[in-house]
Amino acid sequence: MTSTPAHHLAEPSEGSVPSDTAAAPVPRISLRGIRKTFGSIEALRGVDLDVAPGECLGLIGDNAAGKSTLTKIISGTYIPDSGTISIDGEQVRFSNPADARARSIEMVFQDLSLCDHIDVMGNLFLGREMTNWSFLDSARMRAKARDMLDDLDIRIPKLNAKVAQLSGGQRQAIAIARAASFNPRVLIMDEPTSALAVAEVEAVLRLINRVKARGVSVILITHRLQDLFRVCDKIAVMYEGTKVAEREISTTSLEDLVKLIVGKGEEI
Amino acid sequence: MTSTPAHHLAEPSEGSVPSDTAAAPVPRISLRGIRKTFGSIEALRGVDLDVAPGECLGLIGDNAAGKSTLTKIISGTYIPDSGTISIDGEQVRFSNPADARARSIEMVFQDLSLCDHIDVMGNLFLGREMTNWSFLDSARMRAKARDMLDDLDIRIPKLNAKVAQLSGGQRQAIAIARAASFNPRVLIMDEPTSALAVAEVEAVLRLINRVKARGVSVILITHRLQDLFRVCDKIAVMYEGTKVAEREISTTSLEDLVKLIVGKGEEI
Amino acid sequence: MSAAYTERGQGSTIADFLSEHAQVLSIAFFFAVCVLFFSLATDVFFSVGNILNILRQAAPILIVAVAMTFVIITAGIDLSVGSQVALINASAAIILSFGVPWPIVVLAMLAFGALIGLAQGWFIAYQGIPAFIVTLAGLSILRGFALYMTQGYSIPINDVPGFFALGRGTLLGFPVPAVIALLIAAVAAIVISRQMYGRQVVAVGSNPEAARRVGMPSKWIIASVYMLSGIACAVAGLLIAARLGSGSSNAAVGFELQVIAAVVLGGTSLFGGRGSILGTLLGTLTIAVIGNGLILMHISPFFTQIVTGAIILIAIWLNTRIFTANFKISRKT
Amino acid sequence: MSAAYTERGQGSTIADFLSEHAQVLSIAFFFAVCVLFFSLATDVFFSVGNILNILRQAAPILIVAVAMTFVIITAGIDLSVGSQVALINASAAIILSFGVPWPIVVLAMLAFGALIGLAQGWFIAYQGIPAFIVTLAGLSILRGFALYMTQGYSIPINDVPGFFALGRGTLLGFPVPAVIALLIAAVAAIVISRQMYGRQVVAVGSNPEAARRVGMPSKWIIASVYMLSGIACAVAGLLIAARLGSGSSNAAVGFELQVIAAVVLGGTSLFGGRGSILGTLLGTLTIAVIGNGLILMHISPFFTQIVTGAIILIAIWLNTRIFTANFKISRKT
Amino acid sequence: ETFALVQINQQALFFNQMNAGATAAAEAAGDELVIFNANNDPAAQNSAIETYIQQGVDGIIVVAIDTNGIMPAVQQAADAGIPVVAVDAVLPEGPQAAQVGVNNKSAGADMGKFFLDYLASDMGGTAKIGIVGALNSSIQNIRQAGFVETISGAEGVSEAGVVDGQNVQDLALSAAENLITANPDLTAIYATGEPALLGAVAAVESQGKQDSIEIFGWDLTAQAIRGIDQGYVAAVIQQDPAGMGAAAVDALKTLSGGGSVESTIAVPVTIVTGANVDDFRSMFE
Ligand SMILES: Nc1ncnc2c1ncn2[C@@H]1O[C@H](COP(=O)(O)OP(=O)(O)OP(=O)(O)O)[C@@H](O)[C@H]1O
Ligand SMILES: Nc1ncnc2c1ncn2[C@@H]1O[C@H](COP(=O)(O)OP(=O)(O)OP(=O)(O)O)[C@@H](O)[C@H]1O
Ligand SMILES: [Mg+2]
Ligand SMILES: [Mg+2]
Repeated sequence: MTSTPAHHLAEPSEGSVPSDTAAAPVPRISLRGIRKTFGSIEALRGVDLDVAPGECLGLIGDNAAGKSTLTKIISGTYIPDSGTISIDGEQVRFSNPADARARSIEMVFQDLSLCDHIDVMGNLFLGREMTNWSFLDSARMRAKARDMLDDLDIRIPKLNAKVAQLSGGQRQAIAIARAASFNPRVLIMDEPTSALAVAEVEAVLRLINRVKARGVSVILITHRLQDLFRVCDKIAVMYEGTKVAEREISTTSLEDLVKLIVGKGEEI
Repeated sequence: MTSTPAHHLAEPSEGSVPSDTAAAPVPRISLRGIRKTFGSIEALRGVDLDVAPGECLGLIGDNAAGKSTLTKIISGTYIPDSGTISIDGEQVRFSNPADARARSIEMVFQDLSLCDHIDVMGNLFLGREMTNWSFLDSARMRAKARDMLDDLDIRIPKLNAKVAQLSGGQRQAIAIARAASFNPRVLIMDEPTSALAVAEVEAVLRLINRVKARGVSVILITHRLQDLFRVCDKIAVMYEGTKVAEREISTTSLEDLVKLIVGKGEEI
Repeated sequence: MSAAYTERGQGSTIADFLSEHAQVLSIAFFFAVCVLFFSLATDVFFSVGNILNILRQAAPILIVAVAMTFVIITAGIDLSVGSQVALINASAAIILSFGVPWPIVVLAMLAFGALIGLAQGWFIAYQGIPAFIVTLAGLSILRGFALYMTQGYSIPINDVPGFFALGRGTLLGFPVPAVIALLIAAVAAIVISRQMYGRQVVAVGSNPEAARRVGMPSKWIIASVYMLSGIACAVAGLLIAARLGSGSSNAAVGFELQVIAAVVLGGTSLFGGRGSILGTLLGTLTIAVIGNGLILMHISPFFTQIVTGAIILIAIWLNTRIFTANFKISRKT
Repeated sequence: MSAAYTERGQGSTIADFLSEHAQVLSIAFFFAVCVLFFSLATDVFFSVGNILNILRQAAPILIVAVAMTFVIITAGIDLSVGSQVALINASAAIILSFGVPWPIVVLAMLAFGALIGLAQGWFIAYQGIPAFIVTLAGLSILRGFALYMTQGYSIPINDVPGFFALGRGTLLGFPVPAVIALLIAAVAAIVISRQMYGRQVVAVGSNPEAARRVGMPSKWIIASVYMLSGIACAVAGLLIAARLGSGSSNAAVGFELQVIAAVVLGGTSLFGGRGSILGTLLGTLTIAVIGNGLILMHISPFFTQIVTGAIILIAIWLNTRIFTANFKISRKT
Repeated sequence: ETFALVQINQQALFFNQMNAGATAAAEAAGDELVIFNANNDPAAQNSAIETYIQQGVDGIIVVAIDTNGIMPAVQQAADAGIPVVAVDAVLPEGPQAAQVGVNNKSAGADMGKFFLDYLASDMGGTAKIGIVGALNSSIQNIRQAGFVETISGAEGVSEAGVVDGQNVQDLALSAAENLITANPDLTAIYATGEPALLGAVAAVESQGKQDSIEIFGWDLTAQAIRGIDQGYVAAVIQQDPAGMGAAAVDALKTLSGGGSVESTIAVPVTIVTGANVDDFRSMFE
């Protein structure tokens, strides 16, 4: 696995699957040779990945395969030990999440990353506060917050409740609304629907299709494989810190994916 | 909703569904009129519930319906404002989780409740440490810990890793292993499979069927409705703090359940 | 169906209010009880002169406690405040004794305080050394400098009426230090609850990693609260110098515990994320009122420490019990 | 397929070890540097007499710091240790002066210390009042009692050689206080890492709600660490009384900060869940060695505070940098 | 030769002047004087003495915090053949070679007598007096006791009680202010030490009570001199700390030369009033 310079790379159609649908010349996000070690654990052992604008990539794999670690690197939360990240063909270095956010990369974290002592509205606008002469503009934020939550079909009666007191699904919905609402160009969602009830899951899938249509690149990590077929264009499978397969959604099936995940995929 | 004394109650077949399969005379767990209010939020507005020995009850409902609150009351984590709990026909009062644990009620919490500063093995045996003259018996615990994890098909290479560093699925597996391994009589699982990959979910479902066969009563909260049909005998649906329906698994379908959850169930 | 699909009612919001503000309410109640008790027990207590006295005496603690509230909300601590006050106090007196005009000295000291705070903040935020260690070292180093500069002398400040007015003057009948302190507290209360910066401070204290992930400049925010603390110490040091008419390395010994006590009594959590300036104000005044009231009541000085500690402990204890009982009652409704 | 299904290799566990024990390693390194420096700078430092001296002098701090490690691991704090030591110190002297046999006095004082600690623990664990407030009140109340009992004078202890041996005697050439302290530290290290009780303490500090949910007696565990702290203070108070041959309300002034500093320097986190007795031992000895070394080097007393603080700050800072660099290197392998 | 001085703290001028006097005396004799500051911690004083014994200094001067508690260390020094001279705080019977200093009890009593005389001559025979003390300092407690024993019961004197300044000047200031507010008819204050006196002076100024309150106290400072000039500080006991330090060094020098010294070396105090303040002014310029 070599770290090719990322400038003006055509969609690299590695693997046996021809990448006919995504013919965009410059991927929105392009990773090459990403490695990350925590102490004695090699969380990532050289991962390449490309996501085109308006494309939804499903990232799947067994537990502890390294999915969260990989997406955290894209969002600037971790700094890779080696490897390169390119945005729209331009190589970048994120030294912290603010850098990634400056390039409109938003992420829903698996652990949600909410501030328990701040209310629902404050968490929705965390890091994006609307201000008026440096004063928080609560009125404007409140109006927008309602819209953000209604998009997700979630019932949160009080916008001034502290998020610590909310149910698991309500908390997750807040994290999703926060990431999706500020016109991201790349939206990364790490198991965003794990705690959501049926209707809310539908709302999230609708939301993904909506942002895709606007040209946003989406990376979706999920263990609900059936959802992938509703929104994804491409699936990448991870196994023990490496990417072992990449599939166009049209050429694969749920059974194939299951086999790929558990490591019986070499025959496929 | 009245708080009927729970002694020697036959399975209360309220609602329109005849309870023919579970004809056990004394339910393992029987709740009557459970209410719980947090500040201005009525989390539970009078809930009745019965679970027979060896039965698996699926508890479903929209986000914030009160599922977690209800199960936390059964496990002694919250004390209900009113209502009664009976175990094997005997009315009990849990003033803290230790009381519930003394009656072999174990729970997998939605937030997992792990101690981040303690290693995998320590978390597996938290509150159940094996000791030798008050010294922790690491050798014995290590041997057993491996068994516990293998049951769940989860890959956790180092038993002495701190759980803070593990992936979401690994953490969840630890919480499940902990609750399931010490011969519970009632096993409550609050969305136990939300972060697990496909194979691991299968393992958990197998585990549930195994403990059921041993006569353990299981309460399973999940948003993955298809799983319910694999393990449950009975489904209870919650809506805004009340139980709105109870169904035998044999007489219902996935579509019915979805309708019941979102509140279009009154017609069914 | 046995149960209909009904929505939850909108419960009483009083219960929410009570539980959210339990700690501030608790200290407010306790403060009121103290005031009432001392007003009845001694006739001087509620006199205008005495009240103004209390306000003037409490001003330096209040100012630093307000800044400390910010520090503690970020889950930090500043143990060096007493030493900072002493150093500023001594430096101001020395520079004034060279005949430098007092407004310049005031500005210079504010800048000096900011610098000291920023230096400590740099070690804490950018170098990741625990605040406890950095400010404990600061406590020792800064007091040492104050000692060295004064050589143990108390440096008199002579004939700078404008400067003295800072500590002893009145403004519309109010002692100037009290006016300054209340003004600072009011501004801080607005900043913490209504301003962007306040939100950032709370976010960093509540979940530093989440704050970082949403792109907040979390390191700078952490460093900045120590800078605020340094500035507050400078103000307090100047007020003490103006009031005593001298500068000394003996100033503000044990100040850090008094300040932190005021903040914690006011309901700010040492684990970060939760705090209230109003609580800090009440906490400070409560301690000041108890100290003053016990002297007015001619309690033997051998007992004051015992009584002060016991009052605080018992009162907080009763308060928790009363407020917990309240919750139970309101829950049943 | 482009990539095969290979398992991760088993990485080097040295990196894990380093990052897990970074703080203890850091203070150990720093301690070694201090010892080396003072050995070279002064010839007396590394003499047997001086080393034994340091051990004897550090014993009371070490004993209380060990108990404080438990307290801090539960995310608590005990600010009243200095006052507890003073109260025990004064009480012991007074009771001894009545002619009560010293072994009885020792037992009585241990029980008294346990009782004081338990009382504070009760307010903290069972009444839910923040440890900071309870022990701050304790600091004031207990010192007040000591002051009242002694009326500000020091109480001499006369002719109780058995008792004096506790503070001044030697055992196989080792000072008795040092033997006691090291024994306590060793037992504590085993308890915290190998025993049920230690596991419970860590669990309560790491996630109190989780500990409660798995059925641990979390309230009792919290109360018990304050009891341990009370007992440790009793031991320290007795050792100090035996060493000084007197009891005084001035004993152990500022002790709480010294003790907490030793614990925090040793890498125990004030936020609970993480701590090490070995670290505490090294932290205590480091502070003692610096104090002793600076005296031997005849540093002007005006500079000792500055130098002590600066050494600690700079050393911890360099250490963090060195160890962080190490991690980076080992990560790249 | 090397002598060690184990000091209480350095936050009072008194101790620093003592250090200066001792250092000057040692320099004059060609000896080295090392100083240890215990920061009010009695155990630290013992530790320092033990350390100096290890190092084998030629003599130790100690200003004890805990007069009984210091004795084991003094004994150890004596056993090691190192002479010990106590300054200021009076040690109990023991192996120390000499006691240098002021008799605080009798000086307090002298101040009491001065107060009674002043009462008759300048205050019209009646006074209400409050005390700003430092209860954590046994020396100051002795000064307080000597004074109170002399004045209590005297005709025309009513006592307003004691407040505790804890030997910290801003605490003393607050305590003194509260004393004044609590007793609007207060006419005199006795301050038992330097921080207490500074606090009392500042309190009288900030409360504008220069006309109605007279201050009596210990240890001159520039502020106290200004108070004397302005008339509301009636009298201050001025010790000669530099003289004490020098006397202690001289005693050690003699002892280490094989000579012998008096077991009690008295250093006189002066009651400074408006009449003789000019003699002391130069020290505080
Ligand atoms: N901060 C960290 N410190 C140490 N090890 C870590 C850290 N973060 C992740 N790891 C390790 O890296 C590996 C990959 O973790 P990661 O969270 O990326 O898995 P994942 O694919 O997201 O799994 P899941 O589906 O369970 O969420 C795991 O073995 C985990 O223990
Ligand atoms: N400790 C608490 N304090 C205040 N409100 C709470 C608390 N716990 C739960 N609630 C409220 O009670 C309601 C029910 O919460 P609960 O966690 O039981 O929902 P749930 O059915 O488990 O939802 P989910 O599927 O999202 O996990 C929510 O509105 C929540 O805000
Ligand atoms: Mg993950
Ligand atoms: Mg839930």
